[in-house]
Amino acid sequence: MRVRLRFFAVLRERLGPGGERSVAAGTTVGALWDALVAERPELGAVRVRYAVNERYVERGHPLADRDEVAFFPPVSGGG
Amino acid sequence: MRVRLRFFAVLRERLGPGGERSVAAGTTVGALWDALVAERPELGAVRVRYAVNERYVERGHPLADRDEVAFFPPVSGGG
Amino acid sequence: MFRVTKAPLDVPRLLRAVGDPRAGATVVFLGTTRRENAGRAVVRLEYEAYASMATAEMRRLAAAAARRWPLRKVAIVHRIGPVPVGEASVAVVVSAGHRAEAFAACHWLIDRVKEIVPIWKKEHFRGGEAWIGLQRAAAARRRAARRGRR
Amino acid sequence: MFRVTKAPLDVPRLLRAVGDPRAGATVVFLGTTRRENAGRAVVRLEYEAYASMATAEMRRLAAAAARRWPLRKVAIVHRIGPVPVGEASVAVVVSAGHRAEAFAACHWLIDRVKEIVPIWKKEHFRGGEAWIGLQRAAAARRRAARRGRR
Repeated sequence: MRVRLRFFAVLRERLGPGGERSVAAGTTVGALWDALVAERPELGAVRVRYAVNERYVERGHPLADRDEVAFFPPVSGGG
Repeated sequence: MRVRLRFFAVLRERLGPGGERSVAAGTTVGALWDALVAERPELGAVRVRYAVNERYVERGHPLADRDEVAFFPPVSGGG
Repeated sequence: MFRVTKAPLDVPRLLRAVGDPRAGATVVFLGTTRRENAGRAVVRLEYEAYASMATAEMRRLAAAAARRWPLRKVAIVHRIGPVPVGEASVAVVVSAGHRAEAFAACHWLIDRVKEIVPIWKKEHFRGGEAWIGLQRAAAARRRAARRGRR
Repeated sequence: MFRVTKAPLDVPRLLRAVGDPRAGATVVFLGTTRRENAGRAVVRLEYEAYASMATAEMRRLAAAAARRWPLRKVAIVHRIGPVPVGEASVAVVVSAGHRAEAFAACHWLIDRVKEIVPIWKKEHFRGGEAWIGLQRAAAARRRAARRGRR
């Protein structure tokens, strides 16, 4: 199945804005992040938060086909 | 000695904006109010607050020549 | 900025008045009379002030708030004369380094403004008019009397 | 009104957005970056948002606040892109029947906005630039490590 990746802030600077990616059925958002870190070990230092279809999820959240999966660091808006 | 009287809100409606008045030396603001109530007994129903020279004072505050003495009901500004 | 004014409240101007490069937080309170107050349909309001003492009390309150919290700037403005229902009659604006102080001071200030600043509201409603302070005092006396009877 | 925008925050427009004849109190919070932050002279700021999720989170927070307090209306707007030092980057505006609710909800909302809404600040200061969330997380880890060593 295919998901859409989105990266923000320091992750966008390092990985670009995102794109499409194939993942095995049943992959969790945490396993997908671990796969990304395996490709780019320097990402391991970033504390990451996960959102699927514009809602926060935990690492164990299973992905579905066509999900929009966002990875980003702790937020810092608000003035 | 002479003091300047000022009335506000319902007291202004009943007594007018104020004016000059002669009082005996040593008169307190409470005694002055009692004298006003003696002249206009219907004022006795109004809960009154006292200010002298733009500061709140208690009944026992002694008046001085040229003081500006204000009488008014509980405030109700603020929206 | 501490004043009573017949003009509608100008919030952008108030914000400029409390602007400060060391302020990270600005909190604004606006008080507006509701169309329905205590079951009466309010048609019009009129505020009267002891203007010179009102601005003096506003300054004293702002100084007291600045002793209690680390603030940058404070502005308090109250409308007088007729105020249409739905338009704000009072604004309290506080800037501070951080938001907790700005919120606490703004809330404290509007509570004190309502207790202390010599301004009176007359409500014109369908079927009559009433000075609000008197009423509140009378209601408080009635409540106290009821408590006394129990 | 819930949005991220490149335009300066328009407070009069936000006030119109929360206008309601049953509102007696309106509280506005404005957050501004100070010129000095953690000892650095801040020159410029830049905010980035996950815009669609940010507005969705703003709506969810407003709905949560409206369950918790009796509110009339809520507006939340955050600037993105470059923001000059001294201009507000975020506004939270709450109208309610009474002031205690308006203050409590506005304070709660800005706390939650800072924790939850996916927006990131990059500070450009003399001598460098830094994403602020990362730093806060790193500082928190360092503090935790120091506590661990004691």
